[in-house]
Amino acid sequence: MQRIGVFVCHCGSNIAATVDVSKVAEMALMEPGVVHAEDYQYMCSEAGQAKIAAAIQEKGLTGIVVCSCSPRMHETTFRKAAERAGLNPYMVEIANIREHCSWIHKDMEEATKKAVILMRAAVAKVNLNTPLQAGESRVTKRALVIGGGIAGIQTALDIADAGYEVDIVEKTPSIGGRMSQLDKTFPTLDCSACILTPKMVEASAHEKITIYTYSEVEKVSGFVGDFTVDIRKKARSVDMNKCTGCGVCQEKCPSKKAPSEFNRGLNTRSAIYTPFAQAIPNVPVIDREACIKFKTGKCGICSKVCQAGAIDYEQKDEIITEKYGAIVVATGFDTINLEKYDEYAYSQSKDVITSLELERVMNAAGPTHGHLERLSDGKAPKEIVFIQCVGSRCADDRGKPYCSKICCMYTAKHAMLIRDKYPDVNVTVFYIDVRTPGKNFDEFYRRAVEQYGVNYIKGQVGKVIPQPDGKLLVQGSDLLDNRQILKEADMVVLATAIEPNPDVRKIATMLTASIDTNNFLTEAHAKLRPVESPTAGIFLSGVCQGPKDIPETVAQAGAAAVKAIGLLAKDKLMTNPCTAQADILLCNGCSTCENVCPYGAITYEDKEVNDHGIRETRRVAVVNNALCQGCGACTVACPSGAMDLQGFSNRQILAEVDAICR
Amino acid sequence: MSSEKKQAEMIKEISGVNPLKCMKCGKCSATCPSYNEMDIKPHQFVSYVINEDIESLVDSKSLWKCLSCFACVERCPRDVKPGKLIDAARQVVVRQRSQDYLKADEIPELLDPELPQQLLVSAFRRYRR
Amino acid sequence: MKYSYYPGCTLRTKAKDLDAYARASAEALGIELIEVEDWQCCGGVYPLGSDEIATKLSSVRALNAAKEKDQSLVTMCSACHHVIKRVNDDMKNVEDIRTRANNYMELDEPYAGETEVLHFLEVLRDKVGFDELKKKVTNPLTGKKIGAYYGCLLLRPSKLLSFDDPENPRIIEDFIRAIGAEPVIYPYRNECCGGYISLKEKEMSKNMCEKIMASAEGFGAEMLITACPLCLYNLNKSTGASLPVVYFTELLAEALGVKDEVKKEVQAS
Amino acid sequence: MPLENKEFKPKIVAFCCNWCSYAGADLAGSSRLTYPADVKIIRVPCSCRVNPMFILRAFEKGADGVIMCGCHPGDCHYSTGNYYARRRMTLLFSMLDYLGVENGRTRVEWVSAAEGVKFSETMNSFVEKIYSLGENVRLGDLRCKS
Repeated sequence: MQRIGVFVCHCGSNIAATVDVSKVAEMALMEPGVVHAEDYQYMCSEAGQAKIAAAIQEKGLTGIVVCSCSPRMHETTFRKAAERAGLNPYMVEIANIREHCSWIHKDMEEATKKAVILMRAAVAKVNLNTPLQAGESRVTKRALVIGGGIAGIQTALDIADAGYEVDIVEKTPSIGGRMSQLDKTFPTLDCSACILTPKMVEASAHEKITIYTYSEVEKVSGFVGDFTVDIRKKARSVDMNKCTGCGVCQEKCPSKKAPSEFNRGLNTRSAIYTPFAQAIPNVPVIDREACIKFKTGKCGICSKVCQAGAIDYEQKDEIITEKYGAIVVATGFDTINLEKYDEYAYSQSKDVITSLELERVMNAAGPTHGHLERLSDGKAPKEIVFIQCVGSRCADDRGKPYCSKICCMYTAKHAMLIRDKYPDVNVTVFYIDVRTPGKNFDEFYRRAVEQYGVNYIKGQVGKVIPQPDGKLLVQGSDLLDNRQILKEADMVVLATAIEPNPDVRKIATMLTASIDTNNFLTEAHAKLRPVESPTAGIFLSGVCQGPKDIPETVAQAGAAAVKAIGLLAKDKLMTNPCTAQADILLCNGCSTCENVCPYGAITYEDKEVNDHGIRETRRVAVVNNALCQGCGACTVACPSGAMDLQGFSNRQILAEVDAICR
Repeated sequence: MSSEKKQAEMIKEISGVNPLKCMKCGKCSATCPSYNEMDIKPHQFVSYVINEDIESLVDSKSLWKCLSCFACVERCPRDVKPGKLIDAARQVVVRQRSQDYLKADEIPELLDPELPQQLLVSAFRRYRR
Repeated sequence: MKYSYYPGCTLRTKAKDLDAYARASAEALGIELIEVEDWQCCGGVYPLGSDEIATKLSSVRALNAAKEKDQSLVTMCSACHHVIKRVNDDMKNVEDIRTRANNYMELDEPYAGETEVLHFLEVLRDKVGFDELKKKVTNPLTGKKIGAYYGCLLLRPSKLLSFDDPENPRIIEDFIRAIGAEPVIYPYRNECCGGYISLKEKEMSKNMCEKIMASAEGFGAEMLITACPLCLYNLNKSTGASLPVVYFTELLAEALGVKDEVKKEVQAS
Repeated sequence: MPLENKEFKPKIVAFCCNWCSYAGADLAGSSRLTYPADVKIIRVPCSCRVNPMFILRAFEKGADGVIMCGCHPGDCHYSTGNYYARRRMTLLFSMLDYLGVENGRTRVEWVSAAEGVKFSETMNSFVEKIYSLGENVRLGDLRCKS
């Protein structure tokens, strides 16, 4: 028989305001095995933990139940406290009477009744707990960063500077990401390339960093400290070792009609290309869909003009397999498709563009060489209208429910830059709210209004109406004046909502990292563990976790690096002892468990068994504790009931069911 | 419950609209083709229901200027559907006060030989009980 | 192809031509439109109130009649289409309305939105196919620049009507291409003509229609086509730019070479 | 023996996987999204840990409804566990229905760690359903009733 102590936490008033905690403690004493029960204001505090330790020692407790917040919050805390007092940490169970009880119920009697039942279930379970010993696993001292934008580059640099090997896998032919597409950055108006390019060069030159561009993660297996990853290096059709980056092939390539991804399709590029002049690596790729040689077999001009002999039409995709201790996701974002927002006439007029497209228009390396002009006729615009919140803050399924966070600031930036360079151009911004929390952000926005005379109108636009003469009629609200406005414009710029890179879903599935309804990766704790995924060993950097501007992204990238370094610095990791165990007397050797195990943790061995005095050799299941992650799939699949899961055994769960239904 | 509160509840129930979802972006008013004819503008309509100022609403000429063209319903980013609220207010008027906006004896002079039946039927539905 | 057909009251009176051209064209295309027996007026506008039941029953009757014949229900007039399609959606998805409407109806088997509601344009697009239609055109309207006027009722609310993109539709443009003419895309094609407001507020409707006409003319349209008798009426009242406005079925009949005989019939009646 | 005068308070057991739906329930809690106290949650590592035996036992002991929540298909922390769970539950629920435990009393729902709202809405609608079905009289071990 266990000797169980029950500790009921008030959590200040978080629990005690709705649950009669002393009543819960009192009722606990009536449960089988319970020899001690008390309540205290903050069980997780040092004094609270001391009470637990004292009770363990004085009353000789063999198991404890803490009625408190979610085990996801403080299970580890209480396990450690128990361990310090000499109790096996796995003899601790938590009854979640905060998140699952006091916070969601209002009636004290009802909440107290429920808390008592949750306590009973935990006591029933702990009565059947057995001491468990955590094993150890090794840590591969190498990190993988998925995505080579500013987030990925920063994370990789920080990890590499701490002395660990890092690989960056980037899908496109160059690192640099969205930031490389930007012209200037807020709130200081630095040139984006001027601050990004040095970092790109540093990353490529760093002896600890290996960059795989034009590559994608194909398969991930293993677990924290010991991931095995397959990376597909897509065929570049150019030998990276031979290419000198002279650029002659791109100049001579006769196929120049492919839309330029880097310039958001506003102009075209050659079939053999580097996305932009400062690309790293400065080695082009052949877009086989656009290449005449690949389409018709004739051409081969690039091969003829390449003095280094680097063109290789026969190159094939290559799969490399590498081991990593930690993985950082930095997959970034894209703007949403505006198909469903054609009231803004994006698909009806070339002069309606997204803000990211405007970045390219404003950039010296962009389609208009940095001249502000209408894409339809090349004329200089006199009136420009910006529309905010296009697809952001939408409750319907057309857009996104969240605020994209960066639009208010980049629109102020665009407005300011335009007014600065072209003082005769009028700029109007239709906004719903101007949101500028951040250091020097509101000051920046106010400068756009006060110093640059940007006309901000509070109200959304209902429709953009292309006129026969090529102008755009903007029909919007002015809520402060309470009137409907019709404004003629030469260009309309849409602050288009951002969304996580669509590939992130596939990657999250491979990593078994959870993802929210907007496809942002979920953090382990919204406040206290913001750069970690709930899946151990997976870290989050940049917009893949939620909308962010550059300074926030860089800060988070550094934080993710620190978490990864913290993991890589360890030589051994404690493994989860809640693994499956086969009862070899019951096992009939059917292999069902082996087939459902996602980790290949179950093998079959011939073992000698003593079945009621009959000694014989049988083929039975054996679980490799280092590989087993404790999901329990095998326990239910096993037809003979030989498999059970430590810490979540059949008997324990049935005891909980019984306690709840009592 | 005050009668205005009751009427506000009724408008919410008939329309099936939760006016609290409104974020006051003004896209409905930016969209509305009858905007200039309305005394209470579409986005204000939502606030009036929230504030239970129903007297002003039922006296508003906006009720009879709304075309039920559903442009605001289509474009509202918050799924508030001001057009449905306006129709519900219209229903409250024609049902409860038996104050039809279209009187039977004024109809003959409104007719012309080209006028399609559809027009008369539609106007009857929107303006009368 | 056999369909139940709901003409609606205006097609029996002021818009006989919309109906007659449709029937003749359907015949030429091998589509059998079988008029629903004893159909009643749909009411012209969809009753928005969640507690409106009686006003929806005429639509339910037509829908159920089509269901009993195991046919899709084809509509011609935008307003009828709007009303019947939305009532059908209510019957399928709104439990309260379904229960109460069925209580009134006392059918052998309750109606729960089983019937597919198709506007004739959808039949042309999805069942006949515009490519097929093109092949059957004997008298292509080459060189004609035609603006499609959609109005509100076919497009919105797009989630329920699921007819086309509500802001940048293309079904009528594709139809215009199929009959050999050239579509003119202009931004006011999905703006309201004023609808029933023209009964009492003639000026309002006139202003709106003038905007529509001016926009269409500005982009080079020579005529407008519509599927709605009320839109046609309102647009014809516009006094500014005055492009001819005709029903889409008239041009369809013309392209299929069956217009003249129908015209005589309509004029004779 | 019908308990006509006693107010019906259903017993509802919810099995929640540790990684998604238990976290979703935590989020519902920290967001103060209420649902009836009749629901009691049992934490399991994965929905695939839920043995049909647990559910049968719950009904035997007098539960009026059992709901199982897991990660969305494709998002399972253990890659494939929820697929196994889904298949098992489909079979089990149709058998239970055959035995007279109506389909409304059993449910599988996918709730992610970020879906506190969905968790609360799911529990509210499930409890409402159980109230409408009333007390579960099938499969209960009569010895458990007094």
